[in-house]
Amino acid sequence: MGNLISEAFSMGWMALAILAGLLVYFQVSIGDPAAKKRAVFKTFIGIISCFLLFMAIANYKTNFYGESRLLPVSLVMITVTTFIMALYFTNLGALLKIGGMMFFVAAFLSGYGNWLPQVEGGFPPVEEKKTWDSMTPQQLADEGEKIIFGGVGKNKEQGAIGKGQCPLCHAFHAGMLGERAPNLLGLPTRGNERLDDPKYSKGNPSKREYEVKEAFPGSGTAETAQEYIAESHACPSCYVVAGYGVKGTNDKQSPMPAIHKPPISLSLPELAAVDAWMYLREGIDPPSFEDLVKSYEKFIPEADRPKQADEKPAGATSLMADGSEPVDQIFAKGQCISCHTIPGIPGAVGTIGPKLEEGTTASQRIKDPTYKGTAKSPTEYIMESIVDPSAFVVKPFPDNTMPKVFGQKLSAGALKKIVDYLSQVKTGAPPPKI
Amino acid sequence: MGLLAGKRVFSIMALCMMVGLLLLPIVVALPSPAIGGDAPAGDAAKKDGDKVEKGRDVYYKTEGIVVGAPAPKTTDGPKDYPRYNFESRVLLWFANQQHLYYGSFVLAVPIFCMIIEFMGVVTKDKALAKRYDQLAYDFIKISLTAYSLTAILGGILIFTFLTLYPAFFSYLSGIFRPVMHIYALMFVAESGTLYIYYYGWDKMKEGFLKWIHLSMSVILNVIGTLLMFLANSWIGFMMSPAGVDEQGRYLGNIWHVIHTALWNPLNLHRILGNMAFGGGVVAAYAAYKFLASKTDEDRAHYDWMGYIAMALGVAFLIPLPFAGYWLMREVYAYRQQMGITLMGGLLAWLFIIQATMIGILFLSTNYYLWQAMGRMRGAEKYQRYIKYLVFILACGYMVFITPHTMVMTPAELKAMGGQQHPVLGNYGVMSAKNGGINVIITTTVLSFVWYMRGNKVSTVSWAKFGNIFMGVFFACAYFNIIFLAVYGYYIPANVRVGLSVPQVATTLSCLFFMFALNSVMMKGAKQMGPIEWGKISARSQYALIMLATAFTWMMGLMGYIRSSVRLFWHVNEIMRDNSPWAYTHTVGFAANMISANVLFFWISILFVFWLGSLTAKKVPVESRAGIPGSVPQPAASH
Amino acid sequence: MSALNNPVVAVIVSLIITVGYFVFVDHYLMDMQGLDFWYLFRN
Amino acid sequence: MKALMSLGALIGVAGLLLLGGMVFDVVPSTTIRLVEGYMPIQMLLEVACYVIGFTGLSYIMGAMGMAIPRFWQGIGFWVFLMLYLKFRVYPPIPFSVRAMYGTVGLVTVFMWVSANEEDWNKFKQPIMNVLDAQTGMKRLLRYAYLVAIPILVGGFSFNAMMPKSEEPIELRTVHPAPPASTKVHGKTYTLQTSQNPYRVNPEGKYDQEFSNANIVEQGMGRLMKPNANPWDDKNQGYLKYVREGGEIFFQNCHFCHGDNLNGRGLHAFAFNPIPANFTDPGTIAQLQETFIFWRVAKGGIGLPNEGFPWASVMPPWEQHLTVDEIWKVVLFEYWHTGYYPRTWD
Repeated sequence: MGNLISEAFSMGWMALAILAGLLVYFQVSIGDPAAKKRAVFKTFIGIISCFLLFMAIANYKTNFYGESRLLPVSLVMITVTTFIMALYFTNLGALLKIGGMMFFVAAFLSGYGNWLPQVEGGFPPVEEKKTWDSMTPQQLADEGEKIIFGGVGKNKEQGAIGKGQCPLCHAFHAGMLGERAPNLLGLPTRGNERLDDPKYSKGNPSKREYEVKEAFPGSGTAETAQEYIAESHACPSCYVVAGYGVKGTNDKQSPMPAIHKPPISLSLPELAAVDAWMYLREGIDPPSFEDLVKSYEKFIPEADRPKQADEKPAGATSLMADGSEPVDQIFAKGQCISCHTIPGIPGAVGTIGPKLEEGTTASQRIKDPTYKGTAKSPTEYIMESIVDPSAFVVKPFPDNTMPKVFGQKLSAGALKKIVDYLSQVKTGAPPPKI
Repeated sequence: MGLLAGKRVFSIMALCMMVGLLLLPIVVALPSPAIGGDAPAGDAAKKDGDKVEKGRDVYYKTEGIVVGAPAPKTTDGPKDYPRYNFESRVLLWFANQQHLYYGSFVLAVPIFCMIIEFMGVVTKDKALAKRYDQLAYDFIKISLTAYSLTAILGGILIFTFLTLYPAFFSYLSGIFRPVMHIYALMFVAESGTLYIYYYGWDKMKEGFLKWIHLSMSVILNVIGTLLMFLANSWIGFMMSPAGVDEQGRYLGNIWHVIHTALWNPLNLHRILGNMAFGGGVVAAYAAYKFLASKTDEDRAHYDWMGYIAMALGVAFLIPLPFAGYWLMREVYAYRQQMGITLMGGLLAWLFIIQATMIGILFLSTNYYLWQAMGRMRGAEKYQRYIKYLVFILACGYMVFITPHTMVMTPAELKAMGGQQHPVLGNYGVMSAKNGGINVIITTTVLSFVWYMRGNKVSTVSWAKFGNIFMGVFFACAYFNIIFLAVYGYYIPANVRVGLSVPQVATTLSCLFFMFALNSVMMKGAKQMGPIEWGKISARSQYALIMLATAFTWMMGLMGYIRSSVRLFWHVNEIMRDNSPWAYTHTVGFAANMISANVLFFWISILFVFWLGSLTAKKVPVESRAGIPGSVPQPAASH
Repeated sequence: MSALNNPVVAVIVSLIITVGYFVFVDHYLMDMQGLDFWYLFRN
Repeated sequence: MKALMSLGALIGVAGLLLLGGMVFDVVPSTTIRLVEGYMPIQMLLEVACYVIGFTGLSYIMGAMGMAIPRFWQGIGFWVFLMLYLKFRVYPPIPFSVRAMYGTVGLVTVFMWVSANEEDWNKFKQPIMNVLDAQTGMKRLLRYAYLVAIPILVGGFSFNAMMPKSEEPIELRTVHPAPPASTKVHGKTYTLQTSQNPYRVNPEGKYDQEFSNANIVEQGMGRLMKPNANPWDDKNQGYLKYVREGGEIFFQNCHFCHGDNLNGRGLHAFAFNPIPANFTDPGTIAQLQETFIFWRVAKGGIGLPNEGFPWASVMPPWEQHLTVDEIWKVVLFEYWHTGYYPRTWD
């Protein structure tokens, strides 16, 4: 209380002094005793209320941030003051009373707000910056899940896919379809079995019968399970699991692209994150981040390593291709080339799906008696085949092999380019220009 | 004749010019997105195909070419958050709130003017028409001073933004560049129209010119409403961004940026809120004049004015909870997390205050109506039953404000055996609260019906049946509301929400059918005595002031809630608030701040009223206005 | 018109109208949201 | 009219006598019981009865020429309301809510006595009489007030300012907003999209409609569809999981949460606050299943900031139970109480 009074004095001494001066002035100047008495009395009331006002302000000033529940008291003080003043200053009576009423309402509500429990919202969680090396294994694994599936906790969602595009071919859960590539469940433990496979020819890459012997000359073979995983990412054709090779190559060549190269271009830390998720989701502690990265450094030469993704804004789009690329890149980015043979497209020699010569075959298939789709023209048929692959399945290929996500993952422009191109590919004719 | 024709031509020209002014911003704006958005992108595409980056809209999920910079990642420090030795957020809060108060006041008052002027034009009673016209003129006079204050406060707000939150503001203005220019141009159009409207009042008094004048007010309001919509798009964007990609890069579609998930609910809620607020402020003005007036004539005039303003305000207050309900639903649909934070989480206590405020508003309205029955003879027959209405209101109110989480001492907690009270716990959930508020609103409707038939006795042949029918209808409505509220306890929570719709329908049926039926019954009714304007008690005027203050307070509160639900985001999930004030204040601090805002607003608006009374003194056209001796001197009193 | 001025008749008629009205409105609006009066008892 | 009012008076007298008798134990305090399940409406109806009773009483007293002054009527009613809230409702109403109701009561009494000019004057009359002090008695009274009121005010403010050693007030948000996702046993669960893997139909698919159909009566719970006995060993699917959840519940949870799941277990009253009562419609009935999963897994120490002061001894069960076990317990809790988990669409 004492410091409030002194604070009020220090703030309001000028106003108080003026009022006191007025008091003296009235005392001296007014002749009529009745008028003099009235004037002096009014000024006196004025001084008191002025002082109360400054006390209230002082209270606000000192307690603005405090927990003090006394704040409303100062408002009530103002209210009482105004009503008392209204009794004496009849000219301003209405204004004062209204002001007092408003003060009262505000004071009541303010007091009510202060009376209720006070909960302060905490500071926000620290913004995550991708400082890979300081992440806990769990955080690293979350990043990995984002890369594979596009988001934390999305690994069971049908069609969830991240920039790694892994679920296009690989299955991740028990019992799920994996015809184009091995199911990756149990990979961390399976790595060692693979190393023991004579076909892998551990330590002696030159004896391998695959199309590519080494990730790069002098890289050697994997020594640990983790290195096996790293090698598989960096050099898919260095070892092909039986039955998953490109058809017709007798499992000598893998349809999988090198993940560190375009179009997927995962950086080393990102690859490490993907691996961390693979370990952690099975309850196995992953190797340290440094070890993970080291395993990749063994198989990816310095020059081939993609630069950190942070340079260009990551995750700007969840699309594989937006249609601004030339058509061969669209085929590459959409991973069509892994499964299909497309005349005129470099690298498109896959045999998991039919050869795409839609200029000739599309119209035949529409006439096929088993065709149940809605397409009327070849272009419609091609579009339907991309967006809804199960509408018509070319014999003898199995159904449900081609992902059904391309309708969402390719922009309209990209789809159009694909359709345009494919409708010009005719059997026996030279491929159209890109 | 020639003079009149000339006037006519002139006035039509003025009207055309105003329409032109209204259209000007749109015409100017049309090419601007094209220039600002597509053209450079197209050029870039030609030059280098690889440089064109595409982004995905965070809300509409469409593709777009990136044309804006990403949202800046701010860091605490003088670069992004320059500041005084004080919380910048609080300063901004203050500037924003004051601007909003004045803004909504000057938007609402022309709408009242329009309605009242229209009523004046269509009323057959000459004296009444003149009174309406004078009232509308009084209103617009008040809003004229407030208008310039709004502009000044807007300027202060922009400067506050620029100086205290430069990074954020430059990002926002980068995205809304064309909108901000349209906004500025619209503001010019608005002031032009307002000045012609105000200064042309006397010139355009009669016949055809009056209609021109009236249509001018329509244009004025269209511009004003569009202005508000544009301003709403900014806060809508901050709460539920759209038209940008995940990093906040603008994708070239300005309509997406404006038309965010919460834009339309916000628009509706704000229009209704502004109207109710405007009604409250004018009613408070009338109350002040009433209390200050010395003659019976003045008292009668301001009594009447207060009544009209209150009726208009309450007419918009009644649908307001439903508009709020829509907004809440959209918030839940947009982000469930946001909805839970609002209703059940961090901000839940603020909603308890809000419930209290809504109750206060309806209670004061009812109280005013009961008091108003005192100025008409013949209303005594209803006054006896007021106590039952009080009781029903109080029951509804108590249920409505019962908190879900109760504050209690540990001893009480033990005695209760858990957080949930077996009786009151049931009042704390939505089902009961919906019942409570609908009972309150229905009772308000009942009070209104009583007021309207206070001094009249129906003379239609089916009067008896009509009375009984109304009684039965209200009884059934109460029963239906309470039944649905109780029924809600027996069905699962997610389905229960659906029950609020029939409850609301019941309340609205009461509102519309009973008002309609009542006015049919009261057509040509026998008058027991005249309404003695000015014979109302002083207490009623305090009820009006209460209404106005409470409404101002509630506006501040709801604005705070809406703003703080973003928690630590400048733009929700796009741009983080990295200033040291990224936490949410306590309820008490917010309440103090709102009180300070409210009091500042009222002190300043009283000053505006005083300025208005100064001009009234100078212009002796309608000498009834300025009352000598009652001119307040706020400068001396505060 | 005398029937209408009989309070008992008036009460009965208005009861029928209002109860019918509210039941109709409730039923319609609840039906829109997959609800009805018998939600509780239906299985 | 007179008959009606007499009836009202009768109700009023009877009600007052009964209430007084019950409070002072003259008649058994269970004469009129607040029946669980109907209490909220029952309480409102009771108060309504008293209002009717008082109206009738005041009318009859007026007719007999012993009218109670409006002033005392108003004050009397308010006092009655406060006493009613304090003594009639059991368990006692917390002081905060009584304060709110008291304030509302005061306001409404004011609205009632000042609703019209005549009433207001009647109400003011005693106050004015004392202030005017025409008689010697009144003058004496005025002096008494002059002394008493400042002393009272002083006493109140002293009482308010005096430092007291009270238990701090419990303020906690019982259901704080959950996080977006939670990590249990190294797996991340997004609360909005996760599903209980055991809430399945015979085909093994997640199906809430199916499991809801196994619960016949809401709120009262525990009534089963014919042939839906989870304790039957031969059960498969949903009911089997319910049984397994029950086993886990009775091995781990029922010590605190009680064998009726009403929060009154063996150890319950050693804690403050006592454990959550799942049969209450305000707990699991209005929460999502994933919310419960989160709370069970993380326990009291996992409460977010707004759950301050984190007054919960609930252990983080992820340290003792597997994820599957937690899901099964949650399943059991819903089945046993007869509630459905909340969904948002």
